[in-house]
Amino acid sequence: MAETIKQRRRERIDRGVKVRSASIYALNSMEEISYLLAPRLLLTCGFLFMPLVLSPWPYWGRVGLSICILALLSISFDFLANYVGLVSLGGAFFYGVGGYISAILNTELGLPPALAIMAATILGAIVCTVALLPCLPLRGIYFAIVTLMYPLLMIRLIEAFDILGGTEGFRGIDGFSSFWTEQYGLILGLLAALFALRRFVNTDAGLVVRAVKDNDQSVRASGISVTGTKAKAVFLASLTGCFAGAYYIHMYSNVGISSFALDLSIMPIAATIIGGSGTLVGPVIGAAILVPLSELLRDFGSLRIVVYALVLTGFVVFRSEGLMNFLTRKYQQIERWVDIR
Amino acid sequence: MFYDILVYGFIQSLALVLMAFGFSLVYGVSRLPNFAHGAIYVLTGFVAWIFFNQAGLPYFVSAVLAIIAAGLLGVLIYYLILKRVRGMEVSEVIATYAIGLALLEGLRYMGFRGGTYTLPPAVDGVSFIFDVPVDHQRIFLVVLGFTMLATIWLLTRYTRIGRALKGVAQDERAAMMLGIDSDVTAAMAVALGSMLSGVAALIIFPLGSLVVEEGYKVLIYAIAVCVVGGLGSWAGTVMAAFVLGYSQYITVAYGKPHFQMVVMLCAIIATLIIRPSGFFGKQKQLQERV
Amino acid sequence: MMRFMARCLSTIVAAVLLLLGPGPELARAAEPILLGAPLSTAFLYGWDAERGIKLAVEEINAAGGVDVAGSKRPLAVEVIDTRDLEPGVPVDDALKAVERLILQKNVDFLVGGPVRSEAALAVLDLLGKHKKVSIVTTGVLSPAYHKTIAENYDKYKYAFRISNEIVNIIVKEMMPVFEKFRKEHGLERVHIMVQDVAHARKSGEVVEKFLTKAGFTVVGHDIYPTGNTDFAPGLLKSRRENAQVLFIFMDMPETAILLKQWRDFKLKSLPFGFMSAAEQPGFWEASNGAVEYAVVDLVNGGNAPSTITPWTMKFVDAYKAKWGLEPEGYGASSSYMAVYALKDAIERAGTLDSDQVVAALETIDLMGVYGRIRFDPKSHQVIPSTDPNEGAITGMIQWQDGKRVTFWPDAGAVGTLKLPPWAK
Amino acid sequence: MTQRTTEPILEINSVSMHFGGVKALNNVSLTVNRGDVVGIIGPNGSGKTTLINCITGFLKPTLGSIAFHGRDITGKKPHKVADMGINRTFQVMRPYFTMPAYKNLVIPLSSPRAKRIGGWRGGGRHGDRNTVAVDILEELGFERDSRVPYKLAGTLPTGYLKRLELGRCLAMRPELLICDEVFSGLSASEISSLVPLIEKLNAQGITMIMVEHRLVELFRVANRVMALSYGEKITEGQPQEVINHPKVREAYLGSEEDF
Repeated sequence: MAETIKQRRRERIDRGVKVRSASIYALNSMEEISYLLAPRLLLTCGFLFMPLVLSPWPYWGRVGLSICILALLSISFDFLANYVGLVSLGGAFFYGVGGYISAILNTELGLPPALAIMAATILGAIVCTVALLPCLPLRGIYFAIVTLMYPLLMIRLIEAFDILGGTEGFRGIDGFSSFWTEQYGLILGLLAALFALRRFVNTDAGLVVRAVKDNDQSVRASGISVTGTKAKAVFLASLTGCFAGAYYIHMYSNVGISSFALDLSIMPIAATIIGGSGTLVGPVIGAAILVPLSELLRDFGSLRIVVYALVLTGFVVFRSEGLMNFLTRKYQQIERWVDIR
Repeated sequence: MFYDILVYGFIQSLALVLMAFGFSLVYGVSRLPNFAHGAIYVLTGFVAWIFFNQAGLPYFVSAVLAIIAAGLLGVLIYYLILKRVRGMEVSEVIATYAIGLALLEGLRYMGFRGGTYTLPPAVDGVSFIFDVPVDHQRIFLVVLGFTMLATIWLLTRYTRIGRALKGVAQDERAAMMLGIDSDVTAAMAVALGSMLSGVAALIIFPLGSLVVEEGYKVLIYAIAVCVVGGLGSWAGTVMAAFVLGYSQYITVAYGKPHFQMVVMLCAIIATLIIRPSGFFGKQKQLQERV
Repeated sequence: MMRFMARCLSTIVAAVLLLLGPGPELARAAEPILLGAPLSTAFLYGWDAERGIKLAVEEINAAGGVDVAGSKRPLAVEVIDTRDLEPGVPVDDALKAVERLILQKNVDFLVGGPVRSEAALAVLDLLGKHKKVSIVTTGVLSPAYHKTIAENYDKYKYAFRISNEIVNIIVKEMMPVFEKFRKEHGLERVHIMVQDVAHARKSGEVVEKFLTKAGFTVVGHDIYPTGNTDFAPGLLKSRRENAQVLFIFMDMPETAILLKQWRDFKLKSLPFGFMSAAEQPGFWEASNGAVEYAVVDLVNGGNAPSTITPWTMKFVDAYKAKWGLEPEGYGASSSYMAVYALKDAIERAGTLDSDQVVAALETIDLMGVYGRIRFDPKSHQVIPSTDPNEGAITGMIQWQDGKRVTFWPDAGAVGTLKLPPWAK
Repeated sequence: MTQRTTEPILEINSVSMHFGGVKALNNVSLTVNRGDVVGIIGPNGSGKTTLINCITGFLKPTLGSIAFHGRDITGKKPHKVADMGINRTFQVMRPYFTMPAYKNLVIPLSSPRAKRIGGWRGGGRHGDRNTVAVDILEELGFERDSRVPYKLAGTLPTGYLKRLELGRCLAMRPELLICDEVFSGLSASEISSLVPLIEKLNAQGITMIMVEHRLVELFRVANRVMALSYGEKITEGQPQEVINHPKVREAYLGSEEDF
């Protein structure tokens, strides 16, 4: 016979501890409990201790907050894109709407920041959901294009009709009472949003949302309104996005048309793709990488954007699973090469 | 006022045809949304500027070289990026948009900024049409716009390459069975689209000056024209360009200059909501919207 | 796979190290006084200000530095790109840039921008919060700036502006030039074209009000969004209405396109106003001479050769010697002067303490490149005048045969006003 | 068999559906009574699936009207129609490929209808739905103790997917169940295990419309049959009458080996 070509394939097998901890008996052993809890604790504690660690370096404290803001926007993008199947290129829309509403509530009605942020989160989410309602039947690239245009149109409308403070926006918005309130308000908001959404996607209602992405015809045939389901999902995503926008404007005491800027739509996508799509935690990791990187590059002007655009392209094309999926695989599975006979 | 709008609306419409046709061609042939379109447009302008001013080549030669460079860039973008994500529409959009962003901001980083870079017009002088002053570069634009449309029409009708492109556009799977390599045609489409946007840049830039921001604007204009005309429909692209070109001029004449962009953005959103297949495209409604 | 992970890990470690690197700094005795310059460096107003600042710093250091209560300390500059003049770029970026200068680079004073009025106004809160003295030198023409300072003096007293502001420019400087046009050449019909940003819109309104009051006819008033590239509709309108002066107020590079279209159409009108693109000496070549006859306001004297004070030509020559070309436009002379003003204030205060430097700046009286530099103690606005012995004066140039000719005010004039031959 | 009634549950009144110039359905009428099992037969392209799409709201008929329990449902949204109790399977199976089989049923079990009516053994309550889903699957022949109900739907063979489609409808507690070619693509043994299931469902009081090519199996369960050809209704009646109708023979001649 001709010489056999030696072929190998890669085999992936779940780690024992992963299999054991998947069942209820996990609670019997310290090893399994820590296997399950360690990553979660690492993330939570990491964020909770961040302000304490960074407090001697006020600038990096601010960068920490920027990470949280971007993480919120990215979670919102990831949820819509990978759980509902709506790829929104207009994350800035949520952000800007939240920001403007909070600014108006604070400067015109005199609501204190905490209250204004909460009200703006909810009101903003309602506004965003209503605004996006007519686009919800669109799919794929069509939805992507239409959402890309929303924030751009907002900028142009504000300019053209000189509404909402025109190009200047609103100034003199109240800030937070202290460094710690500012830090922990946002961090707790981020953790709440993250764990709430992770929980939601595993409930039955979350299952319906994911089913829409998988196969919307069957959802329809099951007597569930697809548009209604999508609207609910958009509401949840815009809650997250509006919160980020509302919080941010109180950090810097001003809001303007730049709250709808394109950067704010693109950065979350980059963070999500780098961090790992469809994981909700991945975007947070992506944000924690992208923001410091972008700050280190700030001295180089627009090179910063070149770098993140190239990193984004690289990840989309060559490593589309992102870091989180990669790490999860490493954590849960062992890999080995097997000869094929 | 009436003649102003008539003449300049016409010119604007053809400028839109030029800006959008490359985008439309690529999408029409290979269903690839090339969001780096605007960046290629701007880049061609700067490349021509470098050949002309730094390398000291004659303007015509620089222009031809720049257009070829645009074509090569298109091929490169296809083989390095688009080929690997083909079929995943959203990845295509994100990857090409990011590359465009990198190109544009890279140009800015390299120091190509401000209004100090200009390309010389191919023809100088002013004529009066209906007592409206029109510079000859604009007339050139109109002539070239029509020539380009005619060339493309002839190309797709009478040459092998053109027929292959058209075949792939109509039914990719059938074309593949007939032995047409879909990768090669797609790469050619992207290259041709990039060259068309390069041609547009070299005609339109001399009307003003080279600015990086133009890249973002051209992309939105191209998307607007293609969406209103029906993505991938070539005849639709031309008709939509005229509708949008005139509405831009009318709204600006009776309103504010801001409306140039507002009209485009509203057109995109309204079209996608009301009739995602475009107002001049073929009936494909069931595919996009269920 | 492992290699990839190792690479990731090493990147993360490197990032963490970098993150922890710049720690809180200890007392610095003989260390340089650090000036932070938040500028939109991709634009004329940014890079020209940067050159002005660096030139002044170099001169001061060469002369021994700044005398702080007996000890000589040199100056150092930290420039950061704010990107605020780019269309559609977040004001946030400017805010973050300034924040980075203050918190991370630990600069002692801020000189320069942000350039866009909207961004500069947004930064006021940061200055108050961190008690950093800032002298705005370029861009920021909006009257809202010094009014905001005057209204909330305690909160915003750390901010100064050493360049002229728009209402004063129009009322005290542009109106006389309009009168000059009318008296010398009979130009009365004005078409206003401004950019859609705070200071330009405001100036459009103010100019229309004062022109109408003075008996001029305003035949059109267009507002263009930042980044607009097609001015044909507006220009055609002005042609129909037989406009004789195009009043232009724009700080975007696309203004070059406007001038080009004006020239291509051979319009019988004289472009006049504030056009960033047309300030640079290199613009003649870039526009193939399309800019000829345009009348441009350089806001502060000394941004083109003129003879305002003895220091003016000295500055222009020093600039030329260092950077190889004439000062290019708005931002050069004022940024240069701001560094000297700071030096003067620090030396008189004898300390770097913000509140004492503010007090010293409020009482400054310095004969500078473009006249006498004094700040209004309430609004922290440099006091303008048409007489260099009274206050800071402006510079108006007309492009004539490839040169920028200062023709107004008389104190600095080196030439006279001309009309394009086709306009007669 | 069950108590067949003469109480009409679904009335289709001269429905036509045109796509551009093509008449996919032309003036088709049909009445389905409670407890019926109505078969719809016809060669490929005769408009069977189009008719189903019209009934279930996926298409809006060009002309004519459809009434369910006397209420007009013409052009209602698909999910509204499904909510009223008309549930369908798809000819091209559409499970949620990325979910385990039983989770496929949790989705219809979370629908407003299932919540309102209460599912099988109280499936309306949260937390119970997973169990209920497995119960339904067991009834459909997914062995409870095997791992089959927990496998990803994407990995299941066709026979199971067809049952999964049925299960998705059953979870809705349908009044009228429309099966679009549930037998096609199945082996003879698989079909013979499905037939009793359908009889059982009918016995539980579910009215059914079955679109089928497999006439032999269809005639075992159907009590009335309608034949379509080129969008026209040829005839309607007892299975034997229909099969012997000359036009039906003509329409099928050479086109269906099953016959």
